[in-house]
Amino acid sequence: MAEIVGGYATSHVPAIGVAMDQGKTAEPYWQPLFAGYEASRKWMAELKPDVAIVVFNDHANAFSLEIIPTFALGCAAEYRPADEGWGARPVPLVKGHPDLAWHIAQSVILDEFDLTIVNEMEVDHGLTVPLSLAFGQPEAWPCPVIPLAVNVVQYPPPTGNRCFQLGRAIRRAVDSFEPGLRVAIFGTGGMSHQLQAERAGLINADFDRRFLDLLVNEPEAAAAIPHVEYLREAGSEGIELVMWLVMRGAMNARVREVHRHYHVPASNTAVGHLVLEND
Amino acid sequence: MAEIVGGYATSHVPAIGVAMDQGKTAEPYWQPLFAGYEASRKWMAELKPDVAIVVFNDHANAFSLEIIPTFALGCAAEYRPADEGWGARPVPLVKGHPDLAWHIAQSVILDEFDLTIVNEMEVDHGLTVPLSLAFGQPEAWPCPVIPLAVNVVQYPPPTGNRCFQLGRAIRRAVDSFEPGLRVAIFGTGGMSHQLQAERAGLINADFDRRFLDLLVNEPEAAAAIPHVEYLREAGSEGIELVMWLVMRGAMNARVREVHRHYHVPASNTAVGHLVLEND
Amino acid sequence: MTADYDDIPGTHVFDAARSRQGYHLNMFCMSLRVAGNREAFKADEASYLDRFPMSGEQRQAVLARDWNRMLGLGGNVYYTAKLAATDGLTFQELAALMTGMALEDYRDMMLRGGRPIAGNRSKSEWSNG
Amino acid sequence: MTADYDDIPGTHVFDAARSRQGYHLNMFCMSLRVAGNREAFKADEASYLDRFPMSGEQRQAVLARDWNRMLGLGGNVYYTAKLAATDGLTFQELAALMTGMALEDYRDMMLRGGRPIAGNRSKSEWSNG
Ligand SMILES: [Fe+3]
Ligand SMILES: [Fe+3]
Repeated sequence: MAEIVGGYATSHVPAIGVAMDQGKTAEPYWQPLFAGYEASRKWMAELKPDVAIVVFNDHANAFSLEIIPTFALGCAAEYRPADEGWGARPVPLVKGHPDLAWHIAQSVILDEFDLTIVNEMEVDHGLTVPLSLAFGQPEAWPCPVIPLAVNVVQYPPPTGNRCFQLGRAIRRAVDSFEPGLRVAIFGTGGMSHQLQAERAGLINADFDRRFLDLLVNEPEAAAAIPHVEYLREAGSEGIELVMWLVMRGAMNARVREVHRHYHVPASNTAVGHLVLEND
Repeated sequence: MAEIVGGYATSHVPAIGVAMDQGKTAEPYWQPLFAGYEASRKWMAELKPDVAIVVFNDHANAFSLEIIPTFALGCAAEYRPADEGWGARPVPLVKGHPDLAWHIAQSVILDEFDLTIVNEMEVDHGLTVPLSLAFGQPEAWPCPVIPLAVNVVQYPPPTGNRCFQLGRAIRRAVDSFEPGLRVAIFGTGGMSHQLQAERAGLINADFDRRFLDLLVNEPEAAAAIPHVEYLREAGSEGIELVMWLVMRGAMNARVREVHRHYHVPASNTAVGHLVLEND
Repeated sequence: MTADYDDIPGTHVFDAARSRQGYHLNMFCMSLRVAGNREAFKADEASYLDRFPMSGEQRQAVLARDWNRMLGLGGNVYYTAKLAATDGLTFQELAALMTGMALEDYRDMMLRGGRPIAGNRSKSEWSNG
Repeated sequence: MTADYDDIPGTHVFDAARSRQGYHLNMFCMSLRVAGNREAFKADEASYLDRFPMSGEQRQAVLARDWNRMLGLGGNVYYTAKLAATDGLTFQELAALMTGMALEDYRDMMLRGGRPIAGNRSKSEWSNG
């Protein structure tokens, strides 16, 4: 069987990508944020996964209101970074892993998850910022990527529990794939933030810290958080945190917390970061 | 609450649409087929539903291999008949019912079905042939339509059980909609047929008759039929029958069989037809 | 219809009603992902907007860059951000504009830990404040 | 990898492997949904096919209208039917061609109830037949 060798959760704030692309990571505003990613970048360099499954959301780039998939799994050979209105990020092309992606697609559909299979997709900051944080600024990404895009823009997103259960189904799929492949899984987005209207700028560090604790040690309790609690307590865009539950579902019931980082702010957002290993 | 007032299942063979469009329904080849739809057209005219939910599959027209949704629910105001290569059918524009469609979308997603919401979609013979059979050839369709497109082209389609459970979730959604709306639900596709390769022309009347009996009286048993049994016994395209299970799931556990018709052949296909009322 | 999230102040949850209302407004914004379209829009905003059957109010809100009004008329911030990008605004500048704060004050608030949750959970807290 | 459906004779289940192999072949066929593309293809098949990075074998199968070979190379019949439509074939004519039967014989078989399931369930039945 293939193996899930690590779980990596991080916010995917676009300004983090801009800071890296423009060489500003040592500036006083950014230094404390990036300092919290040094240990995990080393961890990832030692882990050397063969493939990364990246759970993220598209922010009106690959998908518009014409078609809104709840869960879209990328089965393509490659994905171009998207122009989100400011021009595309100067990061490498993202290579896919069609063998494992199609295996997961077939497995989770027969496991009664109603996946959308995607063979043409541009990937936005939701996917590329976590790659930059995890792998730095290489000429080419060190491993292929399987993108899993979750709708969190059009209400309602999938429930936290559904995301957690999809993670468990992905785990079963990986476990049944041919031996030898070492797989990392990323949950991205959050933590508390609101980008819109008069309440923009909301941050709730107490909610975020409790979420980090629950995610590690009581994932079923984290999965039971209703949408309205995310919206009210973590801001209208904080609901992205449901995507961390897909990652958590793919890990063992018990995990080791290898690394944690929490920093406010990055632009409008509270940045959280967790590295997990199976216990 | 809104109410499901009837279930209507039928094959959606494109040649049936051509025969109607070209005025050939009285020809000896076609007459016995269309004779079996007279009683149900009268039933439908008396039923006068306010809206029809039509479960169908797209045949590489609205969707290609670029994006393959397992379940795509149309929430748009209208849908144009598709040009499938022979030119578009000369049938009326299909009007949608965004109020109920969005209500269903929200309800079933929170009910943990991973729907794709679609706001731009052309509809092919899979949807328009059943409308022609049920409503004849009016200037305008007598009621708005909510299309639910199920992937049955790319293996694997959703399991029969998943389709049945989605039907039950749609029922809960309709039951929780504002009062007074009378809803018909269509399951389409099948029955046994194979359109491809050396085994094309396969028909299995015994399988089809058993499926009709099970669907009416033992729907859980029908929902348990595995994909390989459809493929082997009903032909590679006979797997479309899983879509009838969505319709059946939206009806009561016990139903009355109001009408049944079975005829071989329509072009390459065994034609089956059922009309059900809640008991 | 009321929803459990209606009580959250200063927030437009992008639900079915808003998505339907804002469809063409958002699809206009989406078109600005293409560099050529951004140029065409900047060259002649009014005639570019003619391509999209949005309401007069929506059109007015776009031309006036009334960011909160766009959200009130069914806009979603990930879409309207593409209009902001076309104008050369960063996401933080856009956020500050929507709060009515000066950019420097908004930035300072974020550096001090952001807008606190206390007092910002429900509309009743805002009407008293 | 083997699958439970591999034993079904005269049948290509359109699974992941076939979908990946046939991607550009099928996307070529898909392009024929547009009337203008059908015209362009008919005017110059070879140069139209240059737009799609399919394999030489796939290209040859298209030019030769070798319908079963297209399926064997990852084509799906709902896609290849659009090429048949461009040629003016009905779906029944296409089906007959794939069985190797004369159209009249195929049509007669269908009128007599179709190809029977007995003897057509597994490859072993065909190799003995
Ligand atoms: Fe995000
Ligand atoms: Fe069909």
